[in-house]
Amino acid sequence: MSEERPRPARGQEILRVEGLGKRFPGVVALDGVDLVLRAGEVHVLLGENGAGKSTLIKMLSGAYHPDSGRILVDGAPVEIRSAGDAQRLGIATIYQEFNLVPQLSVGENLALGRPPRRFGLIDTKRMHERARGLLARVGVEVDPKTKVADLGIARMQMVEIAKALALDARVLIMDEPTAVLTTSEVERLFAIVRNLRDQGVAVVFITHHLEEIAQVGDRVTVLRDGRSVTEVPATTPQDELVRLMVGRPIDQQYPREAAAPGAPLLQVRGLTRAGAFTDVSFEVRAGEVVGLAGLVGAGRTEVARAVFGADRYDSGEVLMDGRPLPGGDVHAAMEAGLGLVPEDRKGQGLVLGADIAENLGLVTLRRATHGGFVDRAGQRTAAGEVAARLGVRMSGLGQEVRTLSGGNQQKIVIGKWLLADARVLLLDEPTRGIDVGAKVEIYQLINSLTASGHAVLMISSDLPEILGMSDRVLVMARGRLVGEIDAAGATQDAVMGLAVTEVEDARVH
Amino acid sequence: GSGGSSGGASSGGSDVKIGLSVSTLNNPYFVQLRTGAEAEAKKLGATLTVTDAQNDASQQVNQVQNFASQGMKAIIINPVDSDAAAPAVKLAERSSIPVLAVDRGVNGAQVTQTVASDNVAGGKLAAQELAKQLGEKGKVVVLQGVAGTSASRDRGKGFTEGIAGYPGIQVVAQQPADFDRTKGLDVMTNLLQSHPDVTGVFAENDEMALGAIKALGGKAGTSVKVVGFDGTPDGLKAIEGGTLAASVAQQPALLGQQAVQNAVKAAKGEKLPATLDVPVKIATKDNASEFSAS
Amino acid sequence: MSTDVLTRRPAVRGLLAENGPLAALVALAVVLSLLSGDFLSVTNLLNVGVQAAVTAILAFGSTFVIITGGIDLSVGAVAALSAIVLAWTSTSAGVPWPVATLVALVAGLACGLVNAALITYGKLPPFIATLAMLGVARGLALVVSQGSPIAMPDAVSHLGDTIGGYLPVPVLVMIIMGVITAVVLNRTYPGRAMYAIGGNEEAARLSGIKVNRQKLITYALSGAFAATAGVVLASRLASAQPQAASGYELDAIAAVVIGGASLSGGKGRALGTLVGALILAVLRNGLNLLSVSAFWQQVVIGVVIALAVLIDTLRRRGSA
Amino acid sequence: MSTDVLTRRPAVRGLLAENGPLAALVALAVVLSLLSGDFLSVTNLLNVGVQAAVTAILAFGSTFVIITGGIDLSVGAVAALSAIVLAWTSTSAGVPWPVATLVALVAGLACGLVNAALITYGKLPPFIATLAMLGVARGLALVVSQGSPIAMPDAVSHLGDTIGGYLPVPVLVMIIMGVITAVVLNRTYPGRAMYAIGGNEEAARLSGIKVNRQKLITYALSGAFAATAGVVLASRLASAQPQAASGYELDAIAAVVIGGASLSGGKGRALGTLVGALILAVLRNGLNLLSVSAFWQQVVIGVVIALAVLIDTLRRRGSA
Ligand SMILES: Nc1ncnc2c1ncn2[C@@H]1O[C@H](COP(=O)(O)OP(=O)(O)OP(=O)(O)O)[C@@H](O)[C@H]1O
Ligand SMILES: Nc1ncnc2c1ncn2[C@@H]1O[C@H](COP(=O)(O)OP(=O)(O)OP(=O)(O)O)[C@@H](O)[C@H]1O
Ligand SMILES: [Mg+2]
Ligand SMILES: [Mg+2]
Repeated sequence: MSEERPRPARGQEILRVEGLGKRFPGVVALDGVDLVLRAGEVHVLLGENGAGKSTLIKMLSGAYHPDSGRILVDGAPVEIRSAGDAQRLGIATIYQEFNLVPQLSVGENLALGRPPRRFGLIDTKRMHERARGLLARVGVEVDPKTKVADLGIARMQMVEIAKALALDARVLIMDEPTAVLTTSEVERLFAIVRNLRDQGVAVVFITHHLEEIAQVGDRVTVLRDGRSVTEVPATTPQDELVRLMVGRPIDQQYPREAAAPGAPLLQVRGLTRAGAFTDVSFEVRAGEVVGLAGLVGAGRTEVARAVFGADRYDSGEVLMDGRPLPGGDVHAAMEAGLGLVPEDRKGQGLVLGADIAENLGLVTLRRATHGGFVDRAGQRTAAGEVAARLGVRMSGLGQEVRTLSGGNQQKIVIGKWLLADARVLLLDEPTRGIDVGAKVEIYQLINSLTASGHAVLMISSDLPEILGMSDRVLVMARGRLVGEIDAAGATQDAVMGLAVTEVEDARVH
Repeated sequence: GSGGSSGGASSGGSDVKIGLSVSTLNNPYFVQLRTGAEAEAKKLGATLTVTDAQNDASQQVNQVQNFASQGMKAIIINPVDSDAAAPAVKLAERSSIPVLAVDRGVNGAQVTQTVASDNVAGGKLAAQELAKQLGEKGKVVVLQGVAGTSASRDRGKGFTEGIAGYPGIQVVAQQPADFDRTKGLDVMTNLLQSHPDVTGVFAENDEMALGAIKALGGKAGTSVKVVGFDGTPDGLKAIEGGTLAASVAQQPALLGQQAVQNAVKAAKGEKLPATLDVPVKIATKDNASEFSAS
Repeated sequence: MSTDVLTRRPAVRGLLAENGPLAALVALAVVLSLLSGDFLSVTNLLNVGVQAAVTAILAFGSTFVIITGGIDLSVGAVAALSAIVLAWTSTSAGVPWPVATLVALVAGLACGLVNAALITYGKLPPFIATLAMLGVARGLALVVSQGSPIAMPDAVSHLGDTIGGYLPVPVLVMIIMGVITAVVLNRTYPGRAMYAIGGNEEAARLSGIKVNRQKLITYALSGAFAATAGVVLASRLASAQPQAASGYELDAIAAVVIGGASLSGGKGRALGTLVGALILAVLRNGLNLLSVSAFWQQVVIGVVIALAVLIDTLRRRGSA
Repeated sequence: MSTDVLTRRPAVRGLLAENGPLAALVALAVVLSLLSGDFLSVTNLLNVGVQAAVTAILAFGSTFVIITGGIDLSVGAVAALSAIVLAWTSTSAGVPWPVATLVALVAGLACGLVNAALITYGKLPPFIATLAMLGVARGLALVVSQGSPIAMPDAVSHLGDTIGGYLPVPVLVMIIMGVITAVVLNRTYPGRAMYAIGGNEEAARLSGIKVNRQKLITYALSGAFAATAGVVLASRLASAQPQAASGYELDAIAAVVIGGASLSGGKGRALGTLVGALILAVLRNGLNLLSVSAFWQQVVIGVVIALAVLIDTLRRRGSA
């Protein structure tokens, strides 16, 4: 990009972590981690779910305090006890979990903690002006006065990125920023990251999308079981990275075994809700995996929620086994055999304060009730089995879900629906934040579901995943279904072509 | 008095609007006061509006303020607190509406008339009666009303002063039970643990006395004498039943009746004496029936 | 001294360590028994039980509500209304007392259902809905009773007695209601649903739980428990009072929160609530035994409540 | 009738549509003015203002706390304590009244700081911390005053008067405190931090907001506002009473919630709170004017509060 700009001290060490350790009740999250960050480099952290990536960066950002080891900035040991300390040291962080205040405007969120002031009073005008600049930099068109609660999850992520940029930090930490973004936003983000790197910023980048590593990274530190096992260049082949991370190679990333589709299970006809989606019709047959692709804001989530009865719709109908479902009735949809893994795991998928067993048993609670009493022992056994099947990294079934790593939380959301044995499972971004090894596990579960005559509708912003796992791909744009592609003929370009053509005049770039 | 009205008291109240702000209706005593007042108003043909200040002095000021803007011809105030009622009275004065105080006086402002019986005197009377029934010796506990209310203050003060005259009687505990029957029961139960040898109880109202009697069970009226205050219907029944030794009867219905009668007079411009003393009487088994009749 | 006992009996220590509020209760009891020789007698402890009963029963009902993330300010007023309904129907209306008791319970339940309807269908904040119900129930109690106490039928008054000369009926009722609460919360569908709703209402809904229906059950239970508390209260006094149980809602909520529940929902246990109610009762009992002056009592109660919960949170932080 | 006015004046309509509580207040006022000829007089409306003042000032303070997701049950007791402190220092201790007033405000502020310390460093739930403070402050008020009202110094009592024979000082104070609240909430760093903390405390912390310090400010403000309310109350009555403002905490919270705030935090506005307090005052005033019987008043108040908020939520749902 900006080739002629001077690159201040590229390669100079900015931050060093030595032997960092952190334990939580029942878990050793980090057990001796070393890490070196250099100016003008993008440093990728790689590791399975629960390996300790987020814990590590939270100690750099002042959210946690390490039990052992030390952190050096510019060669001098530092204590980072609060977010303020981190900010003063020039460290900015984008967390894996959303850290915006939903009730406040985008502008205020961007200025959170340091709003511009005049005569001691907050200068709203300047605050919004600044916000507009930042938003333009990350390329989202949002009015700074919009409430964050009214944004979709992807645009929230872009706001988070803008918020971190606002700090003008020397060290920028990004914990799975691409998990909720679609290809075009990811491109945009990479451009920003490269630009920052060229200005001498040290970037820490966490991702489970291995192909992103070579695209944006310079160096990779691999974490395993709370330890840093090695540091390798980002050009290392993916297979090798997988082996370093998981401890074993993975032969096939998308092990889809398609079978001949059976009778239609789910039929959606002319589903419409003003302002969200228009005249959406499709069907899902027994044994099928149908992919639903589209840009952020295309309305995929809205359609899935409406089908499941989580939201109402204006017109159209939803049929299971040829029988119409009442609108806006989750319970009826479930009874008919539908299930939904929502995209927002914290907000809609999990009871964060409850334990793993409790969360896994939520959907099957009614079924486990006999004569008014819940068979909790039986529920626990079943929960234990699913947790093992999904390889959930936990201290026990009694661990509070709040304290699980992001990927493991996602496994719980999927797990509770696996227990429910839904015949048509609507998966909204199911593998968001899940490591490569566990992804394969989930794909195999999808295979076994369809093999037993169940069906899956999979919404995903991860195009390779859509292409690799779907038998058919539906594409949405601006709330309409704009095309259907057979698995055989589906390419990234074909899907993107459909997703974008209709959107020229739309709100999304 | 030269009210100018031709008729006697029975017909002279027609078309007179009177407001009565009662301190609280969460207490049978004041409910009786209201009943007496309403009966009298009906008899005189006056329109009586009763409000409940819920033991909140500032709500009472609000209510008097509202009475004034409603164009009441006379206002009867049953102060939540004697001091705090002054602004209310001054407020009515400004609109030249006569104000009568009932049951409690008003400090710091001039009311047209105070219709009251004296709580301090009542407390003394209770002390004398309890001493008499105990043979001037023994151990006594006091159940106090809501701390900081004038009723609790004055009755307690009167009792303390009165009981001081009997060196043979020792007050072994004073505990708040908030004028509440349940709390009277609980507090008395607890005090019996630490003072199993009490022979007398003074409760600052009948509700607490009835709670204490529950706690005392068979002891009430035999080995322990309980004296209450107010002479409520339930209290008088207990006196007749022998469990309550005595109650300082203030004749609330009579207070209400007198207040309305005089308020109607005041509304017509009659001059009234500054105080109208409704005597406190001690109700015991011998005379309880007289009180129940009224 | 007490530490010795604790070290020697790990089971007890485990129980106390897991139950912060219980530890606070034990500490309070130890202090009181040192300060007052009268505290640690069987009679006095049973007294404490009786005195805790009404608050505890109200608090059990509130536990359901608080677990769902709601609040019920109407419990005291509903208790009073139910007691008045019982006394009035069985005396003035001449209905036999078992029927009258049933009517009273139904009245409480109905109040709870109205609360729930306002909250679910009317989308009122629970604070407002139940505050409104507080006024309505208290007002109706006054209207029905004409502001005066109504004597309870004798049969019902025996509820205030003891069984076998020892076990006071209020304590028995408290224990039964406590067991019901524990079973409902731990073993039944509505109970588990309450935790889910309080933890994350949207997640509960998307997991197929009929949130509105479960809230109806929750508030109805709270109403029925309040009615039970009202009957116990009135039977203790042999008289139903329109102003009874004023302000008990704060005591009930305090008991639930002292017992470890969170007003933001998703947490709470029957045993914790019982301990919370007992802490309040022990405290008041102890202050009476020690003859603390009226003015200072409120100060001491405030300080001890803060300390009890403080010990609990500090202990938890220490072990974390 | 009122619809005509509304359709013709879009600005007014916009204001009402955006402010559900305001619409409810206007509706209430319209109904009352139809029912009672006395309602719509200047004097009566000023009376309503005066009668709302104390609740409103307490509620402004509570608005800060509720926006952060907390609750302050101690405001009534702190108001009483501050008034007693003012009266006692200026009479018994002979301190000049401006200094005494300052001491009273500092006392309120100190209570708020203790609340905040218990909540932040002691990790007590706000409900418990402020309930404890309720007891302590009320108890101290009784101890200092020995349970008797203390006459206020004359100079301070004039605060209860009117300026220029028209504008009552309590109304003026209420307006000033309201403006302060609005400015703090909308335009200052602590105000915006309150919203952030109530909306997502973790996000606020990770954005560099010193959450504990901001909570100290929040509860200190609530305490200072309570002290102000106490001074206004005592000056109206010309006497400081240890039992004053009992139970006002629920009124204050109700005003805030009627005004559109949420007890789970992140929402709330000064204007809404003012309207909430006015609704309560108008309601009580109207019921007095209409001579509704005392027993029914509580019922009617309950029903109208529920209706007022119900209209607001239904309207919002309709437009959504
Ligand atoms: N507050 C906590 N209490 C208890 N355990 C915790 C806490 N926070 C993290 N852990 C545990 O520490 C381990 C590391 O978690 P961490 O979030 O760092 O993983 P991660 O590498 O970021 O995983 P993912 O890729 O899934 O995000 C996990 O086992 C997790 O359960
Ligand atoms: N660029 C945008 N401008 C304005 N509103 C948008 C934009 N993007 C999304 N939205 C709003 O947010 C909602 C997001 O839709 P939804 O989340 O259903 O989309 P999606 O296709 O599921 O996308 P994703 O799941 O990838 O976020 C849309 O209904 C729209 O109202
Ligand atoms: Mg992570
Ligand atoms: Mg989506």
